[in-house]
Amino acid sequence: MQEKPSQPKPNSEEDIRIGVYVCHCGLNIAGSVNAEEVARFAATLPHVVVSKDNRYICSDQGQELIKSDIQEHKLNRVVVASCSPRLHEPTFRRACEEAGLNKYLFEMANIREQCSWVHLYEKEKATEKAKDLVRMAVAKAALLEPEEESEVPIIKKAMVIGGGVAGIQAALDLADTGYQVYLVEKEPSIGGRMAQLDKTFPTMDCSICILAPKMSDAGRHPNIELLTNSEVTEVKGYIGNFRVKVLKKPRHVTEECTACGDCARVCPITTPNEFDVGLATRRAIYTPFAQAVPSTYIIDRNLCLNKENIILCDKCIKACEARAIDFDMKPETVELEVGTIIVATGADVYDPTSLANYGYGKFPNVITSLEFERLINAGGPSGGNLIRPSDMQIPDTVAFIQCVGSRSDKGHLYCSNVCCMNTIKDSLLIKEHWPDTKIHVFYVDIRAYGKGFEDLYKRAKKEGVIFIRGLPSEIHEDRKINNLWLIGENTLQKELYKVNVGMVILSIGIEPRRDNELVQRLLTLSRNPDGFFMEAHPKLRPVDTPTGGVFLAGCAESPKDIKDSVTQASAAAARAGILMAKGRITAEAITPELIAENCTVCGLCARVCPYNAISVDKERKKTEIIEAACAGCGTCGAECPFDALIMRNFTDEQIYAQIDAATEQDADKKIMAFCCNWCSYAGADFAGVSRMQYPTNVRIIRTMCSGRVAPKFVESAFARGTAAVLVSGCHLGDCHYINANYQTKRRVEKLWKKMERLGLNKDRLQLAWFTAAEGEKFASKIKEMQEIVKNVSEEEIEKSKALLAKALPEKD
Amino acid sequence: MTPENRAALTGKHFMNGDFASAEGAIAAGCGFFAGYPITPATEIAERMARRLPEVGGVYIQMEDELGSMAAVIGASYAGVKSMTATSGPGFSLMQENIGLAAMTETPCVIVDIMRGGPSTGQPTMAGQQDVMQAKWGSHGDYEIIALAPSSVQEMFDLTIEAFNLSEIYRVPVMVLADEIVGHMSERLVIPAPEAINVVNRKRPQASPEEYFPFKPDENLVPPMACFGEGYRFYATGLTHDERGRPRTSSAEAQQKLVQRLCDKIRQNTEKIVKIKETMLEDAEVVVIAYGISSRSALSAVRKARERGIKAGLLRLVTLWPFPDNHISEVATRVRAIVVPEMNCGQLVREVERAAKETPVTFLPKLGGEPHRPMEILKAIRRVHS
Amino acid sequence: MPLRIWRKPLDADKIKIPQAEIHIIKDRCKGCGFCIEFCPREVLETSEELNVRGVHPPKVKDENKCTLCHFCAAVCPDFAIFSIEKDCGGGC
Amino acid sequence: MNEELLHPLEGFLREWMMPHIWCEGCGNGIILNCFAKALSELNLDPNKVVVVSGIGCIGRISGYTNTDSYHTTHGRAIAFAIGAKLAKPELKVVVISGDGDLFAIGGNHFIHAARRNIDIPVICANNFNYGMTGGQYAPTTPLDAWTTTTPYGNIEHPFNLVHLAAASGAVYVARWTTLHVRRLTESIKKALQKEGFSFIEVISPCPELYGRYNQMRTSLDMMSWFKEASEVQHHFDPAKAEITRSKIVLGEFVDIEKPSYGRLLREKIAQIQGKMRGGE
Repeated sequence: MQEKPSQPKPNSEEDIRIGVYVCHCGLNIAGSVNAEEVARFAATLPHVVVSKDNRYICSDQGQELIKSDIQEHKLNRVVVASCSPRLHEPTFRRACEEAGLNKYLFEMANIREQCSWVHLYEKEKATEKAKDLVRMAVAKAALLEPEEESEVPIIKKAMVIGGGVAGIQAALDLADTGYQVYLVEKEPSIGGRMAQLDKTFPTMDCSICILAPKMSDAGRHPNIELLTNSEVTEVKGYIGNFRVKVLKKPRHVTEECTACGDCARVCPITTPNEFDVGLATRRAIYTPFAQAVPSTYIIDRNLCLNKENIILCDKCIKACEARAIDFDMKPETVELEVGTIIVATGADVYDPTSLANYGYGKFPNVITSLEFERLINAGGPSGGNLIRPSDMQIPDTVAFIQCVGSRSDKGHLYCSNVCCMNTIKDSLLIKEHWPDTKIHVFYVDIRAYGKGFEDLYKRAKKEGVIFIRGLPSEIHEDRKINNLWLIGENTLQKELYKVNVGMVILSIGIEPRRDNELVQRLLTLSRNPDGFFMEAHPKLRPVDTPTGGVFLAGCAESPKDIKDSVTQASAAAARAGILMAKGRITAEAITPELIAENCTVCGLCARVCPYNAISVDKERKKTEIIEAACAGCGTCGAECPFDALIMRNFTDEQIYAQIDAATEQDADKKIMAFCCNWCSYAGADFAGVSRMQYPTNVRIIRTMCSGRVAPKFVESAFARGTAAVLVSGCHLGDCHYINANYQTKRRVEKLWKKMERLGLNKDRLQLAWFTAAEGEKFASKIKEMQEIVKNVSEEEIEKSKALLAKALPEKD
Repeated sequence: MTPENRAALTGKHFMNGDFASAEGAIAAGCGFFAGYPITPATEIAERMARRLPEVGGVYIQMEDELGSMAAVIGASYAGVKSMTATSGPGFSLMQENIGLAAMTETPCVIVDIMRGGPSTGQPTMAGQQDVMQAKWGSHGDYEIIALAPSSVQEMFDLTIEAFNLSEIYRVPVMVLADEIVGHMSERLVIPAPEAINVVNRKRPQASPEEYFPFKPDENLVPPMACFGEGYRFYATGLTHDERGRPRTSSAEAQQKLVQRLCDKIRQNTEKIVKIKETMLEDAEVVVIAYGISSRSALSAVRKARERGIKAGLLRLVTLWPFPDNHISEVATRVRAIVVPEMNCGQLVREVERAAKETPVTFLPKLGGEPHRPMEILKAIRRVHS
Repeated sequence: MPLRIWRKPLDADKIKIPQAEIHIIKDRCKGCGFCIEFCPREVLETSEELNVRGVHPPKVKDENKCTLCHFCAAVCPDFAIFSIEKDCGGGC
Repeated sequence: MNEELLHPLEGFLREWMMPHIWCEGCGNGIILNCFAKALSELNLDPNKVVVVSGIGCIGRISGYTNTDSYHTTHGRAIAFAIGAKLAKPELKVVVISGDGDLFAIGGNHFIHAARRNIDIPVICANNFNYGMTGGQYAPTTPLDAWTTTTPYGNIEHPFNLVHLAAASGAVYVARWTTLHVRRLTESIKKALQKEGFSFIEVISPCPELYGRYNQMRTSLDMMSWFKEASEVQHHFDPAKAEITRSKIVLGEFVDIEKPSYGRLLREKIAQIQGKMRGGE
């Protein structure tokens, strides 16, 4: 597997030569941290031969500086104190490599997100903390070893989950590039939400007219396999090598179907058609809409009279000349092997029923903007006539109400992005068909931010659409004629209004799909508090997810219009394409190294490994690590009682060194925080990005997963006199290593018991779960722990030092 | 499926009795043979297997004689003259559906080449032991017709006769030949087809609506419709009325049906029966014989006449129905009757019954050899003195 | 699609589902109850009356629910029930 | 509701034989119903259809179909049908009989007819016992089941009829229950049009006898057994399709093409007669 690195390992301390570079990041760091002072301090640390501060060390000349120093001063370790390693570690690692230094000999101190930005007003303390962080980094750096990365081949096939416009676009792009694509769609047809729309803004072209060709392209493309009426049920493996199970639910109609519709004509069972939001009827055997792809009909077995295997009604069978009806079709699970996955699962729309004051579901003439799309559509249930459900008459006055379910504690707090322009588009459509219609638009703000949006807005105003700022507080119905009274305050004129209209259109927002949680679990993604999927980095990796090889497109990531969805889809396809084009991926050298002579083949490691990446053969007394399957969480290393597993780049020694460094000065005032790379460390970064202030006495040690945190680390932190320890990871169930954080939970609970037994205050050890978005939660957790720290007595500290001394690694 | 004349043989031939019977069947218009190989009847099956396809007929070798007889009935109901051929053991198995054929009044011919029984007995030796089984073999009351050929020529002629009778009376007709007649070869003259009298079953005159498949004409025989002719009739082995409706618990229906099944033969006995008389006019002693035995009897009678004894021969061509009246009449004219049979005494009982006071001497013969003329002559002289 | 579907479809009145006319030949019925048990729409129920055989033949509970699938006719061992399309001259 | 109106299948029934003799809830009536339906849907000329049956309850069916029909002796239905079919190939000769008749006393005819691939559809009503004689055990009676002649439970292993038919050479083999009437009707239509020997096993309730002795007192009990236990699996290995209380595999087990006896016979005869004409 792992041939020894070409570069000679520094074998004794003398050889270690560390260069430290402290970044100002303009004023981002220098604003609250005295970078020069930190650099001067670093120079005093062991093994440090060069220490410099620099305005922008990530800039080209900054990197050049590092490179030339490596040459000139024969540096064999580099430490950069700047932003989060989640942002720039790759940049500097590359620089090192270019200078001939193995990239695993580089270490970072995060003095921006986790220092300067969160301690904006405490310059001294922030500077002290920065020094500590550098001290920790240098201590770890001294123990870094060069590593070789192993390469894993990438399967040159992709899966796109979701067949809306984003999914279709992503699939087409990948297929045209020449990759085999599986396009998995839950519904019987691809097309998604866009298929329901009449026109698209700002260009006002016909939605289905531009979508249908793409749909049939996807249906016909030799490189695309459509799996409609199908759901992903299991995803195993890792970037480049996913093994996916997809459940194909039976259509009960075979490909022989000619879509002639004879079956539907004779089917005696009718139900409201989902596609027309219930405004039209479909049968138990049906096709969702005229342009559906595949065009094959489908039988809704929940409605069909035929249950089990007994055919009670055979009308469709008899009507079908192609003999395409097959009630014996069974669900089948297909297994796919793909290298990359694009999540384009889309979004739901907000159901306004809960907003009682608008009377949706009570007043027939209050409709949603989605129902409007079907009514105004020439192919829709009313043949394109905007009719009032109450009397089928075309109203002479209508009102649009904006932000229904958006930007409000009733519904969702976020803006749904598309509703403003959609309403403007709708109002123009009405004007186009029935110019005399009086149109009111009640809004909070009009957000016409995109290309051509403002023009459309202006046009609407010119056409006489009346825009009134301030949403109605309530709607009353005129029982006789089912007209509607809108009552509210015009917040510009500061006056109350009472408007009578024939029809109200609720401009409903976009919300995350209900099944996002399932998708999240399947692919170990993370979601923001609103419930949309999180990008790996909001700026620099906007379509990547924290899970390698998985990308995002469309409304699954956040509400967006068609153009943005398509743009993002192409981006995701490109990102996936890049991976597959390479054909191989280098696995980070963070997998464990087995020290055979220490291993007793006890099998504990295998038991906790979430990936079954360790095989233990008790007969042949052999433990083996399957590198390709290992994701490097380190849970095994934490579990091994015999130090038989060395977690590369996160070794026990390195972590002990960080602990020692952090606790060198007034440990009894400090919080030692172990953060997992994906959620809690990212959460801490997010706190920094959002400038959330919290006490300066926390010292964060990053591990890939909280599962890496061995109890002995916590104990030695206490043995070193630390006041409080925080162990944190992703929320249970969201672990990026499937379920490794359950081991964390188990271990911490064990530690609490032990502390109780020893008569120590167990509150000093805290366990917390953060998502990458919960910066707020992280900050307040630290504040909360600050109280604990205050109350920890001298004796308590001493007691724990004494009782846990044996936890300290014996120094030779 | 009537045979194409081209395929029917004519003229003089030298062949064995089994083959002759097969040729007779074809000449009579038989289009279907179902059977199961058994000695000494096998040659009939072999001949039919070769000849039927030539005349567009069907030969099928069934899995057993039960099936053979059932198939023969099926073919007959489909409108094709059909037959089977067998010997004792197979004849026993056929009895089940001979009963069905009788009950559903099915025209069909069963050639039984008699061998020595009981059971497997003497497959290759002659016997006349199925005479009573032919009459009483199946359960219940019914009548059949049985003919007893004594020469190769008769194997041909009587097989035709058998088909004609079965068609006329809608009844299974048996050709009871013995192994010797079946296996011996002699001269056979086959007339031109047009010279051969072939009779076909009576067809219904009634419309399908009024047609009752078991409603007899004045001769007690119902006209017969066949499958596929639009009559959509129903036939069952259960006791049934004239329409065919099962009447399983009606005494009246059973009485009416079963009585008629018997009467349609009994009341036509005179029409059916064939007898050959030789030197009977002034005879004081008469030998009554059938099959191969009648040929020994003939030379015995001649020898007796040489010795000045007025002997005569009465050869039964028809065994069933039994010619009671004729035998009684002859009995009144003679002093004694001699009956040679290749069994322990079967038909002799019928003779005794008909002969009343006239003494009847029975000459049994077992073991497969026919009577020698001298044995019969001895008996003649004994009863004459 | 999460939008609650609550309206009567606009075309609800235009959709023509053939109306059924169910015929029961009471005296043929032997009362096995197959037609009642296996009707997918629970159109039938046992009647109170006794037929010539002394069994309770089925009777129609709700003819409007019948979709004319004819399963009752197909599963009846006694040819005692069947349904035909009601001729209502577009009246129903 | 006017009752004058005739049942749509009335024309396929021999009106003067109705009503049939079968018990309440007996599956035979359903089989008759499906057969009549199949005839009407195929609109075959009823004058060219011959229904042949053997002995037993279902044996009476030939009395009820408004076609030429013949009710044979115990077990001989197939043999009789062979005679009729070979004598008049243009007829559609169908055998409808019971499991005892076809597979005990008539078993020999069945396997040989299948082997010969005679052009005859055989529809077997399998009610797991001898109904007509009062519920004695049959070659299909499940192990341990109770009948009047297995008062201590059956110690004989039953036939798996579809396996037997397939092994004997049938070109079409299907199994349904009297609850699966649509599929049964379709199968009958298929069998009627199929060249060669086709076999359809119909699992049929006998509540009066088999059901009564085996904890299924009513026909509904038996039908719900069929409903619960049945699963449709076409082209399933017939060898593995034994019927158990918990599982009855239904479907089309065999559907292959093979020259039939009738075709080979006609070819042979044509060939021989051709030679003879040539001979002149």
